Formats: sequence, structure tokens, C-alpha cells
Amino acid sequence: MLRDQFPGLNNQVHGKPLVYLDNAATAQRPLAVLDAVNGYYLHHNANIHRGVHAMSESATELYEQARGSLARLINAPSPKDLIFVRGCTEGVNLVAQTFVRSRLKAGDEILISHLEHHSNIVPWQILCEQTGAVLKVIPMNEQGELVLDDLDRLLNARTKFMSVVHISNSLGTINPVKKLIKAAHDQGVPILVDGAQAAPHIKVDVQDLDCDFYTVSGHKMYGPTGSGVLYGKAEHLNAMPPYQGGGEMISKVTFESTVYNAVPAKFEAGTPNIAGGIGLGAAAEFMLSVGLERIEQRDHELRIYTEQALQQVDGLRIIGTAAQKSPVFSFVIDGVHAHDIGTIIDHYGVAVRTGHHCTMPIFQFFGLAGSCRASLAFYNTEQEVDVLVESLLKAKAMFA
Amino acid sequence: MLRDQFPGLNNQVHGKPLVYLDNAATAQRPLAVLDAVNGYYLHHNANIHRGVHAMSESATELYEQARGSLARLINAPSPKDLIFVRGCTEGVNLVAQTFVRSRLKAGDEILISHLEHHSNIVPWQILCEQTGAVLKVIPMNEQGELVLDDLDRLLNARTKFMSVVHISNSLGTINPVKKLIKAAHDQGVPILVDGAQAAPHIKVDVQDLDCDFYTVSGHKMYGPTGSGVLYGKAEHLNAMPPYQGGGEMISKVTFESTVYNAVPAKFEAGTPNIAGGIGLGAAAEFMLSVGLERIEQRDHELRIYTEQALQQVDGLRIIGTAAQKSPVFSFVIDGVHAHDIGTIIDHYGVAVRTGHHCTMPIFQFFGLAGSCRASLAFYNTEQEVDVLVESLLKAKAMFA
Amino acid sequence: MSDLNLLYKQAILEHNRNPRNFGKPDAWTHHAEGLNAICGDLVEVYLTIKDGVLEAVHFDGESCAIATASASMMTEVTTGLSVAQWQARFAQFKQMMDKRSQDQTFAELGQVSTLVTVKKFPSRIKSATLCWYAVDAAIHGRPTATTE
Amino acid sequence: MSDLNLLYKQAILEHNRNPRNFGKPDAWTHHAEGLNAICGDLVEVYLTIKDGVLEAVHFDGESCAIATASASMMTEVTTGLSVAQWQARFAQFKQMMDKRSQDQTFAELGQVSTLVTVKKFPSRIKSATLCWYAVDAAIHGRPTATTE
Ligand SMILES: Cc1ncc(COP(=O)(O)O)c(C=O)c1O
Ligand SMILES: Cc1ncc(COP(=O)(O)O)c(C=O)c1O
Repeated sequence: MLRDQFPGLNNQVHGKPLVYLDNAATAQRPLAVLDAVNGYYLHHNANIHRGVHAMSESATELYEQARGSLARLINAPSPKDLIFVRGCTEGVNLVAQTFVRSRLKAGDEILISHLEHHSNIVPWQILCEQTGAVLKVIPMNEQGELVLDDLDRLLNARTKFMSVVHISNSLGTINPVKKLIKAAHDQGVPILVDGAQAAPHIKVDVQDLDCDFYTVSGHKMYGPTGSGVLYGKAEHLNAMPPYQGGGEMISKVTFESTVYNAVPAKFEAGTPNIAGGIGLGAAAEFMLSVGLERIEQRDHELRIYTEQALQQVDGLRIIGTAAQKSPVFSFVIDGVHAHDIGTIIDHYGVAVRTGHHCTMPIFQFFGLAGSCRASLAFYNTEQEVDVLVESLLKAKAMFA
Repeated sequence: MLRDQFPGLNNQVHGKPLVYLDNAATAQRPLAVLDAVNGYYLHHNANIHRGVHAMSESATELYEQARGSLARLINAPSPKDLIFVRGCTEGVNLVAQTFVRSRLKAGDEILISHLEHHSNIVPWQILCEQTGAVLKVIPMNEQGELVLDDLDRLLNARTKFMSVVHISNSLGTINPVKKLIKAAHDQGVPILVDGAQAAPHIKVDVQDLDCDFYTVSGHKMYGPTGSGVLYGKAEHLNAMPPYQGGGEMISKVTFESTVYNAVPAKFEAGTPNIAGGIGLGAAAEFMLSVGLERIEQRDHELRIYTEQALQQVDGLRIIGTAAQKSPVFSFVIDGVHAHDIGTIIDHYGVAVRTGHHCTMPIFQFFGLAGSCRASLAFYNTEQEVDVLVESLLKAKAMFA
Repeated sequence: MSDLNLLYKQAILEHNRNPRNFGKPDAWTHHAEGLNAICGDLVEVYLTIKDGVLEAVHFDGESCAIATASASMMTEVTTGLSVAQWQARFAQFKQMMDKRSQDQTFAELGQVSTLVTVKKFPSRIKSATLCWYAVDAAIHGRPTATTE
Repeated sequence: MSDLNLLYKQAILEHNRNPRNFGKPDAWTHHAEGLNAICGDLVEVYLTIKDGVLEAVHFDGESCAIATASASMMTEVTTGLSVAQWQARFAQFKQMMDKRSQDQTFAELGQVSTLVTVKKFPSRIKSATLCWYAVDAAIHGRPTATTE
């Protein structure tokens, strides 16, 4: 069974079987990923790129194969279009500082959406502070869907860049990114898509989307922590200055001047997270072998089941009811604060997240300080959803 | 035996037992480190900081304990003075962009040394390009030691920052950093020390050194890839703006303005390399349990032995003959290019590095394109050094 | 689930249901907000300090039962104290809630002492301490306190 | 060590010992350097192109036996070719050295074909191809070629 591939799911918490519903924060990893990480440390433990000895060669090969696996997963034209990063946060910061910064003057605009994770807000705020540019926001409605009526006005001659989340980590909303990308391009505006929550759940095809940049976090797509990938169109990557300076990203250094290496090395200064990259490649291969259709199908089943199951809890209100939605459920319960719910159901083995989920503006919109969030992955089961519901009923009873 | 703790050393290469002498590129990791990484993935697989559930709590605790272990290893006043980074390269870039950049105007100077790794050159070149500042270099002599005669002139009123390597990765030279730090401070100049090669080999005490910043790479000190630590004096860290923007580094976000979190969170945007940080903590604990005195003693024995053993190879010239030296041996052999040596001895199981070792200016000084480098760690043996020497004799014979 | 009952004792549930000195008063001299980013707790405190005495201590905001009960108990124990006395109580409270300390309580803290059991739930300690840090911020003229 | 002997064949060792067309000529029309950052190989090529013909091809630099022998062989095979012919040889050479291709050789490449065995040593392929990329850079007026 697929679930057996994930040893982390076998844990007990407070003497109860773990019910892991915090997948949007970080996923569990399959054995294939752990084996790849350990395989590197045990049998190919060497630095990459710069070695002539056998282990350095095989480590380099594994690392570059991993890049290839990720390119296949998101259908990038070439593995060279992928830069290994620590995660989505670094991906966004890299694009902000190396691609966007030099294009901005005071008064220019950057367009994001109300559904963004802090990782796709703060780097732009920092950039605005550095350049005098202005941050604009596509609004959202009570369902947690973007309102595109004003898009024509928001995307204007001052707009120099756009960055939107593919799937909201807080509400599960699946944004119409293809449409947004087209709208941006119609105005000549390049666009980054934050795929942190999309890559683990749906088929991503960067060529079909035609986005300029796409970024994913390894730890959310069943890969190691500290791994991730930024895809960029080759024309952009070739033209961009480097992000960090250091070894591996240069081809010649003198104290007077330095010649940078070709893409993607130009953006991978220093020794990378080699084990992380190799593990992430294994995660991509794992997902391809499970099949994205199967993952999407299972997500759909779990979403429907959970939506109905949660209705058994009186006074529970789901925040985020978009028509297109991933199996992520943010909710509040009358009379019981999210934080208390989290603590109580943890005692029944149920792991959920509470708070603002790094999306404070979403909760400001709803007039809430935060929510309880149950986020599912394809390895979750209907039985686990039942345990969630039971534990919520117990939390309610405690506060009755 | 200590050596048994390092499973990577048991490999065979081309049918020969591995002789791993590429430790300056990356070290082997002890079982304790692999166990810590796997332990996280198997039993504490959750995101940190933001969770109320049990696994998130224990993951957070392990991560913060690791920070504590590293603080103990380098004797930092508080774990809060340590920022987790990907490695030394990121550490230097972070300091350049957040601490130094805003202090520079055109014509100001940054002082480094001729012994620097590209990671401690290129970030400063990029910064000079961004600000119009000028890079100055402490020269070195034929032994590969820094020449400090002109230090008074080099450290002047225009000098706004200094950054020097503690131990050279190419030549093994141990720099008199305490003296350099004092000289910098006498001029009111803050100073960063690149400890990539020092942390794995010698006792580092940042309080005794009194440096402003100190950075280490996890993968070189027997820890996981993609891990590392930047130490900074609290007064600096508190005053510096953040590096990357994202989750976890903020305490409040609205679209209008954002309040940053306290140090060290302010500098750790996004989901960090959790497994890497925990593994690095285990590496620090491992080193403390072996004992730095024992490591230093073993280094010394191996250095003396290797120095003598290499004299058996006619025409071999050691590059870098500093009085204070780590067991790192860069050498060239008459009539055999380093790259060919590397390939040939690899066939006898011996892993060394060839080329410029990310220190092109050092080899420009010596009029060489590169060298062969054997870099030892405390777990290497005299027998392994003998295999190196035999294999070098065979390489010579092949080209005779 | 006896552990849970230790956390959600009757006293805490009762204060949570009927928080004392809750709501924004008409006037105050000092104000600060306390934020716990981890869980979305928000506590606002409003002080009336006259001649160095905390004549009134009110709070509101949206927070969990622990934070609400703690704030409610805190207002009861600290109203009428001099600023210096308040500092002394705060020191005692911090000592009591320190993870590394023994389960020591202080008579001066009155019912606040019942919060000592929160230490069994490390992730909830910050909920309990939030309002105290907010008052400290207000007294010192800082607009915001965040729990570290 | 038969593998090693495949790499360091007599032909290669001989060209390494006595490289042809080695040394900076007095005059040239095109020049570029080839850098292999991985191993510190540096090859400089000097071309004299007249009326679209490579009348002279020289090289120097400090490089390993594979890079030196490859450059030496390359100068022998390419001197006298038209630029168009050179491009065709370069294409064949790239095909021959492509890791993914079969061990196919081309008669037109003459002794250069003996380099096909370098493919058994993936980390050394770049040594063998360096000089060809440098000539390509020189022809196109680029100062530097780096092997990817
Ligand atoms: C002296 C020195 N500084 C900096 C670095 C860069 O370290 P990393 O590649 O881990 O970022 C290295 C490693 O090669 C080094 O040896
Ligand atoms: C939608 C979204 N974007 C960005 C991020 C940031 O990813 P990371 O923390 O891996 O850098 C996250 C993760 O929390 C996310 O859910």
C-alpha cells in the first residue's frame, strides 16, 4: 500500500496513532527519499562538480539526475532551466533581487494577490522599500477566490512584475494561474507563480502555463527539508545577474574581475544541499511513479469526504469555500479558540496547524486572528478524517 | 574505533578500498549525524516553530537544541547569536548584503586577504559593484603566509569592513586571526572570519577571538550538506535589516507594513533545512565528545607524517609551507598535470581534489593553473597516506 | 486525558468564559498589543497609570482560553499595584513560567499561580505569558510585545 | 589498470610529450582561451584565418595530458580546413564525444578518433573537448570558452 511507503505516518502521539493533517506545513517523505539521502551519505559522500575522483563523479551525476527528474515533473524545457534553492521563500527572494530589482524605479508597481503566503509578500515589500516601487494587490471575495474584475486596472503600464500563488496554503483555493499569466503577458508583464502547494497536489506544466518563473518547496512535495527548485525561462536566467557570490558560480576569479559561470551554476553559489537535491529528485520520481492523476483523484475524494464530515461539528465554519479547491480546510468553531482546538485534538493524535498560516492578510480580510487548518495528502484516509471529527467534538464538549 | 563511526569510509572504488583525502571539499559524516537526520524524518517529521501539535513541538525543540550545541562548540554567548545558513557562502553573502552594504559609499574599502576562497571574494566584488567601494587585499608570501607589514596602510580610515579566512582550504595556512581582529578593531573596523576549514579542525572560541562575525559550513565539519551557521555579535544582528523575506521572519504582516521578528528568526525566512540543522547539532555534539584537543593532536600527527611521506615522490613540490598549518597538502609533480594525477590515483582508490580549489588568486600568485590537494581529517590513517604515496609513484611511472 | 484537564482546569475555563476587566475602556494612559505569531493570539492591554500606580488594567483581543484566562487573572492581581510592585510580580511570574525552573509558585500571584501547570505544555507557555509582556511594553511605551 | 591504459594510450602520451603546433605564434588573426574550471585546464588557441581558411592553428597553455593531446591532434586535423569544413568536423567531434551517443568515430577526424575512449571517464570528457570549444569561440570572436 502506498501509505506504507511513509514511515513517518506510523508514529504514536500521546499514546494515540498519529493522524497527520498538517501536510501544507510540511509533508511526510517516502522511503525512496530517505534511501536517496542516506545512499548519498553512505555511498557517494563527496562534493560535486569539482572532483575527478569516482565518488565526486557519482555524486555529481546523482545531483544532476535529480535536476532532470524535477524538470520532467514540471515539464521544463531543460534541466538547465532549474535552479536548486532552499525552498519557495528563497526562490521568490532570488527573483525579486536578481530579475526584478534592476527593472524598478520609484512609482512602478508590483502586483500580487490577497491570497499570498508571507513568502510572496515580504520579499516584494523589501524590494519596494529598496526601490520606491508600490505593491498592488488583487482582491478576494468571501469564498476566498480572487476577484478579477479590476485586473485590467491593476495590470497597467506601471506594473513591472506580477507574482501569484498557485494554490493557497490557508484556504486551498486553486487560482486560475493560466488566465493570470495570459493577462500579465498581454500587458508585457513577466510573472512568477508560487507553486509551494501546487507541486505536491496537481500536475504542473510550466510550458503549458507559460509562466516566466515557477518555484516549489521540496519539503512540501515529499522531499527533504532545505530543498527546492526555481524554474525560469532560459532567456531570463541567462540575462540575470547572480544572486549569491561564491564558489561554483564563477568560471574565473581574479581580484580585479570575475567571469560568472553558465546557468544554472551561476545561481548556485557554494556547496549546495547535495543530499537534499538528490532526495528531492527521488521525491519527483516517486510522484511520477504514483502518477499525478492518481494523486489528483485521491485529493478530490478526500476533499469531498472531509467537507461533508466536518458538517457533523455544530458551529464549525469553514473559511475558504472556493469552487476550485485543494483538500485544505481552514475552520473556526464558535466558542473555542483555534489554539485550544489544536492542543486538545493533538491529545487525540491529530496534528493540525493553528494560527494565521503565514497568511495574515487573509485573516485580516475575514476579521479573524487565525484558524485551525487540516491539510490532507493523498496518503491520508477517510478513517483519519473521522478521528479528526471525533476529536473536534471532544474539544467542543470540553468548552461547553 | 572512531573510524568505524564513519560508514562512508568503508566504500570501495574501482575495486580498491577508498582512501578519502578530500576532506577540505566535504567531510564524511558519523553515524550520529545520519541517525539525527533520519530520526527527524522518522519520528519528528513536522515543520517547526508554528505548530501546536506534538511532533511540531519536538521538531522545534530538536532544532533549537542543535543551535545550542553549535553555540557550545564555538563558545557563542547565546544560541540566539547563531543564524542557520546553507553554508559559509551564504554566511558571507548575508553579512555583505545586510551588515556591510548600507555602510558603504563609493571609494570606501573592504579588506580581504590573498588566501581567500572565492566565497569570500566574489560577494565582496558584487558588493563593490553595487556601491562603488574598492576591494583591498592583504598580500601573501611564497610560503603561503599573509604578509602583515603593510597592514597599517591597508587598514585605514576608508576601510569599512574586513573579512579573512581562518584556515586556507588550498594551502592549509592557519592565519593569525586573533591578531587581525585586534588590528581591525584598533581601527574601528568590524571583521568577519570564514571558519569553513577551521571548525572541523581546531577549537574555535568566538568570544576569545572577539570577531564580529564567524561562519562555518556544516558539511565540512562532519554535518549534513546544506547546513551551516553564521555567528554575529548580538548588537550587530539586532541592528541589521533582514536578508530574505518570508514566513517565520516576521511577527506581523499587512500589505501596508510588516514588523520583523526577533533575532535569529529575523534572518531565517521560510522553512529552513530542519533535518540539516538537527544533523549539524549532532555533528557539533560528536566533535565535543571526541574532544577538540584529540582532533588537533591527530591532525598534527597526520600533518608531520604526510609531510615526510610525500618527500618520497621525486619532483613533488608542496605548495604552501606555512609554519602554522592544517593537514592540507597542495602539490604539483614535474611532468604530470594535476588533473592526470587525480584520475590515475583515483584508480587506486585515492580521492583527492585537483584544480584551483576555488582559490584562483592563490594559484595566480604561484603561476600555476592548479594543484593536486590531499586534505586529511582526524579519521585518516598513516596507512592511507602510504597508499597515496604509492599511487603517486605509479602516476609518475606512467608518464615517465 | 488527565493531562488536558490539568491544562484546561475549571479556573481557566471559568475565567475564559467570564473574563474580568475585559473590553476596551473609555480612557487609558498606556496601551500595547501582545502578539503570538505562532497561534494568532492577540491581546490588547489598556492601563491607567496615575502617580506611579496601575489604577486600572483592562484587556481585550482575540485569544485562546489560556491567554484569555491568564490576562483576566493578571488584571485582578495587578490592579492597584505600583509600577515597582508590578515589576516584582512580573519577575515572579516569569520565574514561575520559566521552563527550566521548578514548579515554584508565589503567594503574591494569587490565582495566577494556577497557571503553573501550563508548563507541561511548552507550546502554550507563550499564551500564558503574552498579556504580561504586553503590560510591560505598555508601561515602557512600546506599542507591541511579541513573545519570543 | 587496463582502464587507465585505455585513457592514457600511447598516442595520447606521445602527443602530450611532444605537442604539435604548440606555443604562441608570432602573428594570428583569431584568439580565445578555453577554461575548464573543474580541473584548472587552460588552453589558448591562436588561429590565422585567411579567405575563410584556417591557415594555421596553434595552441599553448597549461593543461592535462588529455587536453594537451586533444589540442595537439586537433591542430593537425584542422589546419588547412575552411571554416565551414571546420564546423563540420566540430559537429562530428561533438557527436563522437557525446556521453549519450554510441562509440561512433569519423574517418575525417583522423587520429582525433582515438579520443573516443575518454568517454569511459566522464569527468575527463571536458578536457578533451576544451580546445575545440576554444577554437569555436575564437572563430566567433568570443574571448573565452568555458566547458559547461
Ligand atoms: C575556506 C573556505 N571558505 C568558504 C567555503 C565555502 O563553503 P560552502 O561551499 O560550504 O558554502 C569553503 C568551501 O569550499 C572553504 O574551504
Ligand atoms: C503557498 C506557499 N508559498 C510559500 C511558502 C514558503 O515555502 P518555504 O517555507 O518552503 O520556503 C509556503 C510554505 O509555507 C506556502 O505554503
